[in-house]
Amino acid sequence: MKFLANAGFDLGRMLIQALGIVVIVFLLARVVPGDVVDLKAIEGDLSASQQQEMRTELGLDQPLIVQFGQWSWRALHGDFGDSIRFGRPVGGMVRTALPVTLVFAGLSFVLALVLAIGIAVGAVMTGSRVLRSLVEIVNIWSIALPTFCIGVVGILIFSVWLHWLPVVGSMLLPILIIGIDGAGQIVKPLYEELREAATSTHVRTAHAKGLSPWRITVRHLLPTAVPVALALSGLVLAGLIAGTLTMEVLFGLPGLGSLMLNAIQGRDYPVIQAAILVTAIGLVVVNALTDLLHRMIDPRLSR
Amino acid sequence: MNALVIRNLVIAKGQRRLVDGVSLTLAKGSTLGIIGESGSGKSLTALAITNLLPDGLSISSTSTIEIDGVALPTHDAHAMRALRGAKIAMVFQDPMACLNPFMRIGTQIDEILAKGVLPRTARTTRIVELLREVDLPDPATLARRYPHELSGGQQQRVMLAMALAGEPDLLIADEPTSALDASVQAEIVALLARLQARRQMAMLIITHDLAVAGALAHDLAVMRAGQIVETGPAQAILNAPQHPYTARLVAARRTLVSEPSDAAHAGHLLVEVTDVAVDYAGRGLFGRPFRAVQGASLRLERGRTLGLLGESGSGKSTLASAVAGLRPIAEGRIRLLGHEMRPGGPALPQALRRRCQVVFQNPHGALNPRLSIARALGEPLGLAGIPHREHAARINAVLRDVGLEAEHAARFPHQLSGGQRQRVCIARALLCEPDVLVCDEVVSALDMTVQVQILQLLKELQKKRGFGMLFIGHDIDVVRWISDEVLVMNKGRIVDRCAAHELGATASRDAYTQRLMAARLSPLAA
Amino acid sequence: MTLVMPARTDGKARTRFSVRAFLPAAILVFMVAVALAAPWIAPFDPLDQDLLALNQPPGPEHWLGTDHIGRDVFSRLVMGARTTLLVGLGGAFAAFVFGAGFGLVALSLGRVSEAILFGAIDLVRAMPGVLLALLLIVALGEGVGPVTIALGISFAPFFAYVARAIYHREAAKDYVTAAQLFGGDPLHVLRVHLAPNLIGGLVTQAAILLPRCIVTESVLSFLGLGSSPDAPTWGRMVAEASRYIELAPHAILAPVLAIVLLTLSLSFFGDNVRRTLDPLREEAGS
Amino acid sequence: MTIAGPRLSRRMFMASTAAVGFSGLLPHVSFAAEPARGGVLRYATLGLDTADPHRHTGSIAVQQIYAEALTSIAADGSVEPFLAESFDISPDGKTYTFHLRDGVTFHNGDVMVADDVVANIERVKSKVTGGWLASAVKLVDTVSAPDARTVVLSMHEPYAPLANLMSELWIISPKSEGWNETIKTPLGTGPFKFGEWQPKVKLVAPAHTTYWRKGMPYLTAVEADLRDDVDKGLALRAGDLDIAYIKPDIAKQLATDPNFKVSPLKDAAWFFVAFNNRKPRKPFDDPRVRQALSYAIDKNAFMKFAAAGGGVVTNQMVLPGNLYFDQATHDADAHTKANLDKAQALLKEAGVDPAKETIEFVSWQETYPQVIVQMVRKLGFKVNHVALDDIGAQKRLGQYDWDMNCMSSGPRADIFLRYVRLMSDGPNPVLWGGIQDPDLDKLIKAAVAEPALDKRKALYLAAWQRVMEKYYVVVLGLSANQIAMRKVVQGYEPGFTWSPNWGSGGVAQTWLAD
Repeated sequence: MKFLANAGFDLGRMLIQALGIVVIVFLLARVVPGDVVDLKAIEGDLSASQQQEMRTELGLDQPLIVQFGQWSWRALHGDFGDSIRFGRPVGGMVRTALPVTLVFAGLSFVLALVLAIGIAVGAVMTGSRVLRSLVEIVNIWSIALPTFCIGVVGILIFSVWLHWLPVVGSMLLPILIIGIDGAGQIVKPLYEELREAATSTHVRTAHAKGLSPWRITVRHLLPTAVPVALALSGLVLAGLIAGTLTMEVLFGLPGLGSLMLNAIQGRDYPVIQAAILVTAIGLVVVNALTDLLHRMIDPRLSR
Repeated sequence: MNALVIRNLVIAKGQRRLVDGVSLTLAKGSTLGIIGESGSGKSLTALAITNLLPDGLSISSTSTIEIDGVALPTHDAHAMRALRGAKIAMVFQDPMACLNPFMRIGTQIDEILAKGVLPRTARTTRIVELLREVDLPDPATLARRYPHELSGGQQQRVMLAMALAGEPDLLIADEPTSALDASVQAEIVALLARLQARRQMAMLIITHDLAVAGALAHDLAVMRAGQIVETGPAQAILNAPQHPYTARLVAARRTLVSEPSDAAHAGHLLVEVTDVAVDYAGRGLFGRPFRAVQGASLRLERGRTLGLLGESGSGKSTLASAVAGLRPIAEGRIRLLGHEMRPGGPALPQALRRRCQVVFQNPHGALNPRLSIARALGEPLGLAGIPHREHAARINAVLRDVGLEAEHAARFPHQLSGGQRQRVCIARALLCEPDVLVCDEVVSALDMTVQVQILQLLKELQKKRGFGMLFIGHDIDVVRWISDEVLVMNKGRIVDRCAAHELGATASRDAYTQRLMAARLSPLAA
Repeated sequence: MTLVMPARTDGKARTRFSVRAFLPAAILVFMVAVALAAPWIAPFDPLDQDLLALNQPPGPEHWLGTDHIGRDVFSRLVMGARTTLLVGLGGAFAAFVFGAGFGLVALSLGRVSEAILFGAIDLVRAMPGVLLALLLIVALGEGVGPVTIALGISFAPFFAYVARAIYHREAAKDYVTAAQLFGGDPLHVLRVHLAPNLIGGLVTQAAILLPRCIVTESVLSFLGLGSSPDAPTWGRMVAEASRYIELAPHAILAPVLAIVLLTLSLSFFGDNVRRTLDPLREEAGS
Repeated sequence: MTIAGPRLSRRMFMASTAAVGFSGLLPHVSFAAEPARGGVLRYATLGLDTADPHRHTGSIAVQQIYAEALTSIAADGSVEPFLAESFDISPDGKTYTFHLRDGVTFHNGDVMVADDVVANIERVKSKVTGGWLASAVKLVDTVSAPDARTVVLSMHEPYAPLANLMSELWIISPKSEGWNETIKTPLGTGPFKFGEWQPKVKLVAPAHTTYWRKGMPYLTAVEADLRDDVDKGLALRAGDLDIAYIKPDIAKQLATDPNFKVSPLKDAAWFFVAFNNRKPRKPFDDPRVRQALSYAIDKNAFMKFAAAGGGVVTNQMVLPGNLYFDQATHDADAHTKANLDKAQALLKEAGVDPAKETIEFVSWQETYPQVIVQMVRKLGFKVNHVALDDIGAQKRLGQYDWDMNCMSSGPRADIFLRYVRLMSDGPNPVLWGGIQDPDLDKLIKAAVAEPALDKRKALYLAAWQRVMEKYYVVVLGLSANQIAMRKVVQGYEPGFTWSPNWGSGGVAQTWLAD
């Protein structure tokens, strides 16, 4: 019961957070100078009165609070309205973009965790110099090298020179890039945590029991690192959103990130809001899941 | 035939020798105790036997360790693993930290059984048998529990069951009772003795506690600074120590169990606590508050010491911090130096606060590592508005009072020993000229010889300065020795109160007090 | 196969410590010096275009070649050190001020305000960082100032968290309780006991975030929203040159190497700062 | 005057293609080979903003695939019949009669009749608020359909650009979904249907099987790539695209690659510097200062950079060879080279110390404005260069708190669409600094109303002379936008505008060799 109450409380807190994000973005998007009508005026040659007419038509001249009220009321009913830039239903645009990002982000996330855990565990288990250097290299790699930079080099080598992969639409390269980048962000703290855990008393006990190193790693060392790994995976997730954005732009992946970026550039408020809402809910769900996982793995929390 | 022979064991960290030429012999079926204070190298010696020394420590190539007459295969990891958990088993100090919190008890024991040839069903039966052997109730259910669902004593029993699972010839127990409450300690010691006798194992007991060593060991080795200073039959050493260091250890213990001097005369009333309750805020937003202390009443007069005796979680420290005005009370009232504190009432005025000082258990955490001793001692002076030019003189004076030198003022906390640090803490409290001194487990983290010195210092200072002292502790001997009157706390309530010399297992006392007294291991009292 | 790390002898550790301590600091000092003396070092005006020599490879005249509009890469790298360090340091400093300031105010006002204000910080933290910076820059306009502020706000939560962690860790210490017993008010506690720990933690955090600020600036430039278009920053150089990587690999390689060097130095420097500012660590080693 | 289009037979098609001749670059198509059928053409130039062709406000480079108009612009910029097989203009220039082509069907199978065309013109007139077309159609008095294949427009006043502008009044079936509000799925007459659209991602357009040009289209579909952040040059080289719009420097690189063919749009984009003409700040209101700034600019160097070695340096808005190009004016250009001495002298004369002036310089986030900024700095001015995204620049320029900009503007269906921006009440004049000059307005209006080409040309030229005299806008030169194709693409040659489909060329006739 207490478990459920805690989970419910956390979920509520995270939902409030998601709502907060949506409100902030709603306001911030409108603080940004210019609106979609300005954009349409550039190539569309709209006179001043035509522009005014269009603003009224799109409801952009109403007070913010009214706009927000209307938008949230409809959003609550699952209606995100039409894109004011393209005149398409926003729901459909998000629906087509979402799977791309989900697959991309999901696979990158898994790759990041597998790589980071693999390298960190390997380095701690074997104490191998190569693997320990790998921890440092991957770490510096992710700090110092912007992903778009690696992406450009990757395109040049694998698409243009070697013709192995298409430039547009292929997910393999971006997943690799973001996966390695994500791994780099967590591999060092993970490694340090594991090394710390390797000297902990219960791991020493496991040694005293004469268990094999493999069993000690899997059953005694790894569970200890679970809370840290989960906390760190939140970090990866946050980085993932930035990473997917640049990768989607660079590789022309029609995902949420490029949808959002285009919408910001085009002041397409309904699309910005819907995309942010979906992202925020996604973050909430993933956070809730990691929390749940943590509670499930650690018996001390499951009461 | 010897179960264990160690010859010229040298363990070094770089150039520094932490264990320096230790040689030991443990006969089959007998128990050897290694006693010594912190830093004596006794635990390292034990770890060396299982080849589990921490990073950066190395065993000299001239050292030999033989188990059953066979040299330890230190360079063959596989052979070492086969030995560990089977021929050699080990039990450590803190069972909570030693058990894997993510695994069920049964699974953790099964890890050792699985190394053998037993089929799964037979192993399940064996786990239950082992748990029964260490006197755990309802072993079948217990095997499915997680470590955090067990009490400290139960956890240590599980550790023992795990050690026995490999049918060891040699059991190494490193401070097996130190992390446990007094009442549990005796049970575990008794269990260890019984198991050793029943299985006729060779047992190596590492401990700082002479009482534990006396209760378990047939032979004793006394270690100091990496070397063995004295060996021999246990009773001989404890009754007639030869080496001066051993003699000091024994004398320290004797001091504590000796009858305390006469109770001091009561001065005027400093503290009066009436029916006080203290709450802890609940966890989370909807958590219910937890009542740590309930219906506590006490009186402390000038020049007297009130002992507050209890096990961990009994609420004794909480009550003390409420008296010092550090924690609000939920019910009742506290009268401190004429000022009355009530639930929801105003906090203690700053001027009064200075007159009631607290000395904490861990002198390490009580001193800011970034501040030199002079600056740490200057803090209360500066806050009292004493001009800076007078600080040096006052600091030197108080350092002398607590038995330190003026040169200590320039040092940093980490450059001092534990005992010296505690003296600094006392000095710092004294600089506030307190009327009430709350001592919260002030000697628990210290070695026995140092404990006695600190206790004697406190008593001396009290005689000179006349403050009232509230002394919190879990060690019956310590509390009894220093106090004029003792209150026994259990589960947030004061269950018993009496003059210190009346504290004994007499029938007139409360049942809980009797249990505490009965569990006391005091082979030296005789 | 063992789980323990190979032993490091004391002597070896000492020599490694000194190289580790000296080299990063030397590189950082060098970079700052270059940034300060940039106008005297740069052989060309970093904005000067030689439209007849686009994407020239390194040579005797242009030591590191020219970029896609014929500007001298070496001069841009040298002058870029200024803006880069300014944006990086400025961003980290703004984050420090916003984060630590906001965090400490929240902490000092009590439990309820802590919960509420840190809720707000969590909110900023939960926002996708680049997206937040993006919106902020679009809102504030481009240029070094807005980018710095945007970076500051996006990274502020890290400092707030560090401040909170240290605050709670220290507030639970017995010496803080003791200081209260001596009659010390919260300001005294902050000054004498909290501040040294806070500064150590925050400086370390700043060393970690500095390269991230620089890289984030380059990502923003790549997305078309960096600092001012002709003030060279390393990040912007990377972003601009990325389109011409095939024609002029030197134009991207130079700033990337500069960033990597800076990052490496900072990360080692940060480690050293943490080591020196933490006496407990020293003690544990002794 | 009657302009009649050929009923396209196969032979006629070849003749008309050959007649284009303007660029000198004929498609490398061996017409001996029968066009292969099938295949999907991956096409990437500009984006698509709306599914409602009448309401387009952005670039128009995609919708011609599925929507067609009565007229279209031939590769040489002249108007040619399209869905109308011919049209007449009355001698007073006020009445236009369009004769519709037989056998044109919408994507839903309906045959296009005159009433459909009338409905489209009425819709634009009454429902559409934005766009240059809207203001032109406002001049239309009546539209009528005397019979099923004739449409008659009568105007208030003569309006010469109408025939050209009609090439962007797309004829859509009134049965299209959303006709009364915003069209969601347009049913046009184009060679490909409006299939699945993902804004900023792609438009998939499957072939229209009953297209009016017999036997066409050859392709089974066109997939328009609408992403604007992807590096199209790399995508082309990696084989992800068949036809793509690329930057001049990439074009230069690809031109030497035997796997690609690079070809320009036949109308060019023009680069210019404009001053703030609506609220000019001292001293930049002084023509001498503007002249001095113009002398600081090395047009040759600029165009060499902006067009990567291609491009034309001139002082007019159109390329040499265009109907409206004037050679004498071109020859008299005083600003082909920088003349810093003269510039300094002019500044001195105007009493301006450049070191004390800061020029507020606005541009898009492009590289070429930086070149101009550097040139201006050479003169001693301080320059505060603000590079903004589309909206930011639009907003900033509209505030008229700047001094100078450097911009470019793309191909247009008619010269009038360039001049209209220079008028006091012109649509979106901010890029050109919001000129307010009644005399200039008069000249342009007169040109618009003049049906006779020679007189019209003279009037436009007079207007342009005035612009140059006043230093409102200084043209730097023109550079054609480059289109690169993979060698397998056959039968495609870029046209005059961004349109991928017009009477004598485009995707309907395109096929893939393998």
